[in-house]
Amino acid sequence: MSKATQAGMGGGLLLLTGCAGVQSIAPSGGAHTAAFNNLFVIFLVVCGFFYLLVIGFLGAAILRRRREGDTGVPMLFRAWVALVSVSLVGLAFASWLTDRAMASYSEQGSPVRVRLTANQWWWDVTYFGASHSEDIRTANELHLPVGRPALIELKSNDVIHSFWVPNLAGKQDLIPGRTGDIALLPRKSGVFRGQCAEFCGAQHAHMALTVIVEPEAQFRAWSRRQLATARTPTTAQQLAGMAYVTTRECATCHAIAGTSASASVGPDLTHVASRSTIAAGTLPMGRGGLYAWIADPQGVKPGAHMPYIGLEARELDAVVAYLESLK
Amino acid sequence: MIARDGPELQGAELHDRLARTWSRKPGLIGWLSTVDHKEVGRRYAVTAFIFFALAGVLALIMRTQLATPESGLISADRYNQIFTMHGSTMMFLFAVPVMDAIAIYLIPLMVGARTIAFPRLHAFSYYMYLGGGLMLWIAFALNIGPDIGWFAYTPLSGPEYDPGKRADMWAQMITFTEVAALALSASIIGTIFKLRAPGMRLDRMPLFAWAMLVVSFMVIFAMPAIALASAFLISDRLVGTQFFNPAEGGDPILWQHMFWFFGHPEVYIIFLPATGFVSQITETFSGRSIFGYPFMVLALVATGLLAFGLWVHHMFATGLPRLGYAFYTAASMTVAIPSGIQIFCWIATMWSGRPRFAVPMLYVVGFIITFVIGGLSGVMVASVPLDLQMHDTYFVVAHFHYVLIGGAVFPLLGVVTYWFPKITGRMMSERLGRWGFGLLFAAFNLTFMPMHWTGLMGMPRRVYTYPAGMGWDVLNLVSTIGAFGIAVAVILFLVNVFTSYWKGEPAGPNPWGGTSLEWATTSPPPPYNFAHVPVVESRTPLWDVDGGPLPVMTGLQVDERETLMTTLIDAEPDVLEASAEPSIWPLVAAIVTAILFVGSVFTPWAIVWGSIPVAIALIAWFWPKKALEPGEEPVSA
Amino acid sequence: MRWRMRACVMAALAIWPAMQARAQGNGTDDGQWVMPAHDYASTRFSRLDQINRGNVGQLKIAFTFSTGLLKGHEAAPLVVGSTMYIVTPFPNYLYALDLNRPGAPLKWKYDPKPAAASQGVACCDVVNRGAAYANGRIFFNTLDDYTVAVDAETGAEVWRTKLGDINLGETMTMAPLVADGKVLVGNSGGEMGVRGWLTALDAGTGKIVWRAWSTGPDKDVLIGPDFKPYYAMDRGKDLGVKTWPPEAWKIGGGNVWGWISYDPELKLVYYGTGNPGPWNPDQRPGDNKWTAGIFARDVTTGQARWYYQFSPHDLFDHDGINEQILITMKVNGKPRKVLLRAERNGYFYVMDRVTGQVIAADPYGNVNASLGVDLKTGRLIPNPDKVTTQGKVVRGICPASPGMKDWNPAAFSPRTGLVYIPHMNLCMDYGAMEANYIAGTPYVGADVKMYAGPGGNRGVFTAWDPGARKAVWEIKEDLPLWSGALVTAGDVVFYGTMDGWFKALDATNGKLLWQFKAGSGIIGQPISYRAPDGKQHIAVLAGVGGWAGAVVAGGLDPRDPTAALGFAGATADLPGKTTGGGMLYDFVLP
Amino acid sequence: MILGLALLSGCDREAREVRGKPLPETAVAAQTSTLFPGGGSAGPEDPRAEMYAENAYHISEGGRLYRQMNCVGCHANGGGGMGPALMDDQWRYGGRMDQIVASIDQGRPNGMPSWRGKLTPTQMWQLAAYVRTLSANVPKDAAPSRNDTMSNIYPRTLAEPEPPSASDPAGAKGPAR
Amino acid sequence: MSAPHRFVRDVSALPTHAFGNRSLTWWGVILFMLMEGAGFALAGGAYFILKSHQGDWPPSPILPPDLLAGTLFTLVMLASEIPNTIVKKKAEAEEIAPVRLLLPIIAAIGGLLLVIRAFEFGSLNVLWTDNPYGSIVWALLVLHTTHIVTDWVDTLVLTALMFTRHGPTGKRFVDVSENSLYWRFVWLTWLPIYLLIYWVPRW
Repeated sequence: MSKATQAGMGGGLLLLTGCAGVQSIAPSGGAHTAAFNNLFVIFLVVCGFFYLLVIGFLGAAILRRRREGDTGVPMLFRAWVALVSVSLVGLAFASWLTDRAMASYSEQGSPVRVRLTANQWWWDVTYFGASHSEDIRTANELHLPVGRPALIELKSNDVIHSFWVPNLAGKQDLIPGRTGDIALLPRKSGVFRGQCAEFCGAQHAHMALTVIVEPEAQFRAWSRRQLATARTPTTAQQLAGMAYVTTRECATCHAIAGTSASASVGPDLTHVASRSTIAAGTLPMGRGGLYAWIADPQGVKPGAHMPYIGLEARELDAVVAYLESLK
Repeated sequence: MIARDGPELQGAELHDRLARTWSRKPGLIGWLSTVDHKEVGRRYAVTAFIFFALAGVLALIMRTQLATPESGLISADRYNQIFTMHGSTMMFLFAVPVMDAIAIYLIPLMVGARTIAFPRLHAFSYYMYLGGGLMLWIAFALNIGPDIGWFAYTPLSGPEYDPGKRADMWAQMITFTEVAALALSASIIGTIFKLRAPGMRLDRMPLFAWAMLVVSFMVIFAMPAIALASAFLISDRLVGTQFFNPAEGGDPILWQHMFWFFGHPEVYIIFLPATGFVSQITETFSGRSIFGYPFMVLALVATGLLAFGLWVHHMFATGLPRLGYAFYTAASMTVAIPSGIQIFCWIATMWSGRPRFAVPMLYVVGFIITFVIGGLSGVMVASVPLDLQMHDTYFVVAHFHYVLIGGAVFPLLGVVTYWFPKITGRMMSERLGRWGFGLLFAAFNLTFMPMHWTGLMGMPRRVYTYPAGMGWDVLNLVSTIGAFGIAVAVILFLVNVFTSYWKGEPAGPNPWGGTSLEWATTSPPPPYNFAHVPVVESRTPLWDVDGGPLPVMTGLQVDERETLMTTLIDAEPDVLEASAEPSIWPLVAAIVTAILFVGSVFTPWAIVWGSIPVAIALIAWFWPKKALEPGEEPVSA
Repeated sequence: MRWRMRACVMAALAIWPAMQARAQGNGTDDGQWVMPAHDYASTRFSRLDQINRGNVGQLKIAFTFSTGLLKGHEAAPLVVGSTMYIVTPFPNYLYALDLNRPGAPLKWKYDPKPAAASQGVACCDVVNRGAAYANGRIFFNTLDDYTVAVDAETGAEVWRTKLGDINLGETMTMAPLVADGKVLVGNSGGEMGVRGWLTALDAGTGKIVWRAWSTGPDKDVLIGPDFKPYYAMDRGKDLGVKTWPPEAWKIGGGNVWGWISYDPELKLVYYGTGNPGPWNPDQRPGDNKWTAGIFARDVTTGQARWYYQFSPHDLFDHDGINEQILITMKVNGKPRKVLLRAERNGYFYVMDRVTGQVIAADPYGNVNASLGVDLKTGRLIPNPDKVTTQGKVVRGICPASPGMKDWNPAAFSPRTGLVYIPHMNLCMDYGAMEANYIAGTPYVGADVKMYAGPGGNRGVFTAWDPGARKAVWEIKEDLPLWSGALVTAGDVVFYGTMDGWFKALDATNGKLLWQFKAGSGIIGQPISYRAPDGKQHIAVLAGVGGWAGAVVAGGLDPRDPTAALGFAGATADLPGKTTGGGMLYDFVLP
Repeated sequence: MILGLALLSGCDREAREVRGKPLPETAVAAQTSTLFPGGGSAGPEDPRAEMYAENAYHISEGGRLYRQMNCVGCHANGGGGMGPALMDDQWRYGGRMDQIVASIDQGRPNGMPSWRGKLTPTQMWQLAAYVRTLSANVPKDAAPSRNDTMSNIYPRTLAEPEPPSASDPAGAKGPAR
Repeated sequence: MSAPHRFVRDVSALPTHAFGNRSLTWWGVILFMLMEGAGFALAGGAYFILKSHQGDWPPSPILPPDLLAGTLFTLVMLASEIPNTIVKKKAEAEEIAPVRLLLPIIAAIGGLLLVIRAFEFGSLNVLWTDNPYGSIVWALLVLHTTHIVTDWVDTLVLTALMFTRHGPTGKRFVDVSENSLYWRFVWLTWLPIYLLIYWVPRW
């Protein structure tokens, strides 16, 4: 497939998708989607051709005036069967070649290793460092360097989920009791969005994953920041917030590195404010989002495991102020 | 002296005596006791269409919720129940039963039989089906509707993640419909194999009968898979078995294997009868026998066989070995070949015939235009790399609605229009029918065509809402508008059905000039179907006689329910067997079985104690009531 | 079979006189029992020989004493001069009995009044493993994290030092060791995400002299320039941090709740560290230093000298806290200072206690959890079929979580050269799941079901020949063995069973010579002493409990096999065989 | 009709009130003693109890919390450990829903921690509802048959235990290896 | 009324019952056997899928089922084919006396088999709640037991019927013949299940 067709294809789909496209098969952000797009075009052309043939034949049959019985039709029939069979063999072969090519992408360059554990309804993310003491734990957000493959280990803590970042690659299920894997090879910087693609219960719709593909240097800087323990609060309000978060209900589920909160039921909050969304893509990160989420999680995401706590206004202010400072 | 039909006994007297023999008893009990396949078939069809309408209303609710992003119309919990109910109802309570309904009504007529094989069994089947559907919908009304998807993947549907009885209601509905479908497939196979009119060799059978034969065998091999799987699921949930507990070494993927071993053939169980409809309509309205009959039969059989080799293509994202994937890709694509053959043969029939474009034929054209799109997008999702992107997105939603609505509902509506005069004795309105078709065709494409793009643009299935600004808003709104268009079209169709039922133009025995045997009897047919057993000499019996006298056989008893059984391949007259009388016991058996099934959702002891009344009912069902029944002539030992 | 076994015994007997046991510390046996292990070398060998194979059958009760408590009595009584001291499980009473008077009446009772809430964070019954005596004082730990010094004569409290916090799940159950003027104590709480430590207190004042953590940076662990582990796997900077995920070492266990031995010549203390927390191994990838291993430390400064990890990245809760018996024995013809350890992971280790080299590591029971110990690298070879992981039940792991042998100490007789090991034959199913750290609550993350191993007997009493590296004889016991062992110069071995039988065996061949049925199951440590009247006595505390007996002591419901962290499954029949009730039994020849 | 009746009985069981119940979430003041000098009784149960007690969703949430909040670490799957057994019929501080909630909320002196300020009242009620299923105090159809964890029953067959060597000194034998 | 007729043949002389594939009952039985056979085959497939997830089969410490009851059951079941074959032959020869003699015997054997089956459940050494091994083994055995029970009840009813005036009639002889056919299916399906339950765990 020539570069031109590829560009045309991408452009075409881009047109269709309009301005959006952070969670779409186009624009392609990685090697897998590029290969996918090529294959998709092949299928589209072949299938389109056959569709035109059928419709043409049907139209001719309807509009035909003179009827002369079966003459010539048996010949046509044999040709049709042969054409269909040959095309299918061709398509199957193209599909197989693409699949093989995709499987080889993980071997290009030194990979980033990540473990993604799905929970109802959020993503637990662990980056494996040189040693385990350099592992990074975060949630609902993947940072990936451009041009390096990412080998992602997939696990589930409860039901079956499916990992899908359409701009980067196809799906892979996360199945309890099994460890799956998927390789990504991002080729372009950008912010993409992924979403759980296997029905996983009440809040299946609110289980998104932000993927930030960035240059190597930025990725390293991000990794360094993530490895640090949480910022110490500076204002009295933040201190009060920290006191609440690390000793009260919050600490029974969440961890903040550098404090006594070390629970692992909920997302790690050490650098929560550095992430772009709250509650797996349900709300944008920010003061408003934090207020909305903490004040009434069941209103925002009914059925989520984050409970309604009933903080007093003063406590809520303090907790939000503290969490906002966890960049 | 035993009275038999023949030259001495024909005409009105024969009609009266046969009608007396074959009619059901009067009154409510008689109504409930009927074993007439036409009555049961009608009830089956009406019930199925009611479920179709209900599930359609659910679809409208879903589309309304999805019309705008972050809509708060219905809660996540309710939405999940609704999409599960929509899928389960459409698949289990509408698509399969409605095809069966039409089959049990028409297959005995098409093969020239007086009745269906195992008449009490098929009455039982209807009551089981009704019970299952009622249970599911009553549960839904009581907020115990299943919320696990029509596929009910474990462990989401298991005891830990789906509290209460919601999943059990789904799984037990499966048991009901599975019993119903299996019973019907036995009746249909029995009818096709043993009750064909003399001379109707297998290679002279109408293609719809062939389709139902293949489908019935598919049911026999596919349904046990889902029955077993749902039994495993219920026992996991009720008595703590460990089939699907990954921690103990159970396997959630086992569920998927068993489900799709049934689920993929299920698609063809719905689609193949529709191809039978298309063949019947195309033949009649093209005025020539179907082109490539042997290839059509081979295509049906091949599809039936291949359907069992494809289930893994629903599971590409689970991470099974890659080599296996290549095999399933190839197998999935292979199934396009028989479909291609069928499409070709239908168009070739039109090509070389003289097609009349009455409403049924319009639906056939609509079927070809839309189904081929669904088939070709099916070829796309058979490819592993493509499927991994498209799987569980709206692209797939678009794909299978093109296959199921384009490929099955269009032919179904066409065939209802086609056989409506046979069933009611009145024609449907051609004008309303054309409007209905046009609107349905447009609205259908308006609804589902955009979903191809919503899917490619990354919208997953089964989400109760989606964020704004993803580029999905407009497309979703268009789909919703289209969905209401479909609703209007369906309403139009129903209006047509009702007005025509009361006021339609009376139809003769053969208003369309069809050639198969159902057109040889009156419209609607008498309880005994045929006064004399017709004899068949070619694939097109009615066209052969061209309005002249139909060759028939004589000598069946008129005061007993006697049927002629013929040999398997050549349909040579062989045995005269008695057919069962009407009986209330199939209903009683169905009620006690339903109590057993519903009870076993709550306690395993229901199976033990419930089996006693079931046994009693079954014994009563089979116990001879008369002093001596037909076929019980003493044997001199 | 039989004659071959006898031949082995003969051979062992012929060779072993060459081997010397050094009962360090107390030098000659003065008939007292001043520390639970009898001596710094932890031999639990009494040189008294009045009671011997010939007359042990005539043992009679001398006196009894009820502690009034229903929990597990794991402690060894102490005998100093003419007084016997008994420390009980929570509420940790210290009783002094006057041996001069007939019936040994109560002299005084000391009640440390520990916080009742501490019972809620003691993982496996509220036990106490004993007190230690030095310089006129009795030292012991309370469940709520105090180390107490009591005047041995009057029962007056001399000092008490708070060392931990029950709100973090910390408790103290081990018996202190007094060496070099310091009281060495450690904490418990490996099931609560407690970071382990060993602390040296000044015996005179109770002030903390040094504290060596079991995880964390080198300065916390007291690792300095003197630290020279024998194996490469234990070398490196800040391994106590680097072999853990970030922050996990802070809640990583490695508690020191078992036994400490002391070599006065080398001035080294030896002790093991407990399991890493949580049990679910997936939450702590890495080797998890310095848990489940053994430290040798300079007693004066606390600086580590060497370390060896028995179970790197422990998968089964195989704590490394068992006792180490210090002897000198010939290895390849040369006498070497060694330590013997019947380790929880199922291997009997013979280690050079100067360098930390593993000389031998042989399974002394049915082991399939690992495939052996690589003597080159020192590393335990894991069995890939039995690697526990989150979300999966791994079945048939032998030995089970309590190990081949738990805390209950073995005894060594220099006369026979055999180590007498009371241990278990349990296997388990292990289902790891995510553990959630909430301070002061359990941090386990595993469902466990234990059951009898091959053969169906849950307990075994093995006489192990460390030189020949094999068992000489063994006794199968129906119930798991949870009591300590005692061996005397009369060549009699004593131990108790959980259904209350106190048994005396011939040390050379395991023949049962005498037994006595106590009122409750025995999980204590028998001792032998010379009473003021010159007669040799044997004493033991009965009172079932502990982890193994929790099903009785805690009134648990044995219908749930995962109760008591899975031990209830293996001892479900125990409530039908014994009841709780602490009672001291003291035996003497008539 | 029978169908309908069977199902109707299940309405309360099936409701999924994700926010808990709209009653004010005040502290529970259940009495836990059964001794009332001169007679008396523990008074009516807190009205919230019935909203949680036999509701499948709350029981299920309680089951999740029972593991996640480490109740399972002390009380095992009902058999107990550091804490008392919950599957037996013995309740030290009362087995009524509100009494269980009070125990969770206030803690108990012999080691039960107080969860006030650590768990929300709704969570405590859900936990209490689950705890009552352990002792089979709840109709079976509301409680899950099992969790997706290790099966909580005995391995059915073990090697037949040999008679204890107490009566069989000859049980001593040489090394098996 | 429909089109006029042309009478081509009279069938009044045809028999009113027939055996084998000429009978509709035979087809009914065959179709049910196909359905149930498919169910058994799928259960067998599930057995092997579950087996592939366990290291040991049965998973330790569970012991394989005790052989006695199952093997006895198998032997009795195989032996029952002797009267079964005879009764099928006699029914097809339409002799009432031997049928009346043998059917009670076959029914008694069925009852005996159910008694043995009860012991089989006890000898499995595992409960359905233990693990997937226990679940699938129980499922197979329960599944097969339902077939024994239904065929046994069927045989009882048929036996009773044979002693009424409905007995010595053609239709009833067909029923007896098909009942025998179904019994063959029941024991034929048992043989692979017997292997799965009792012998595969011993490999």
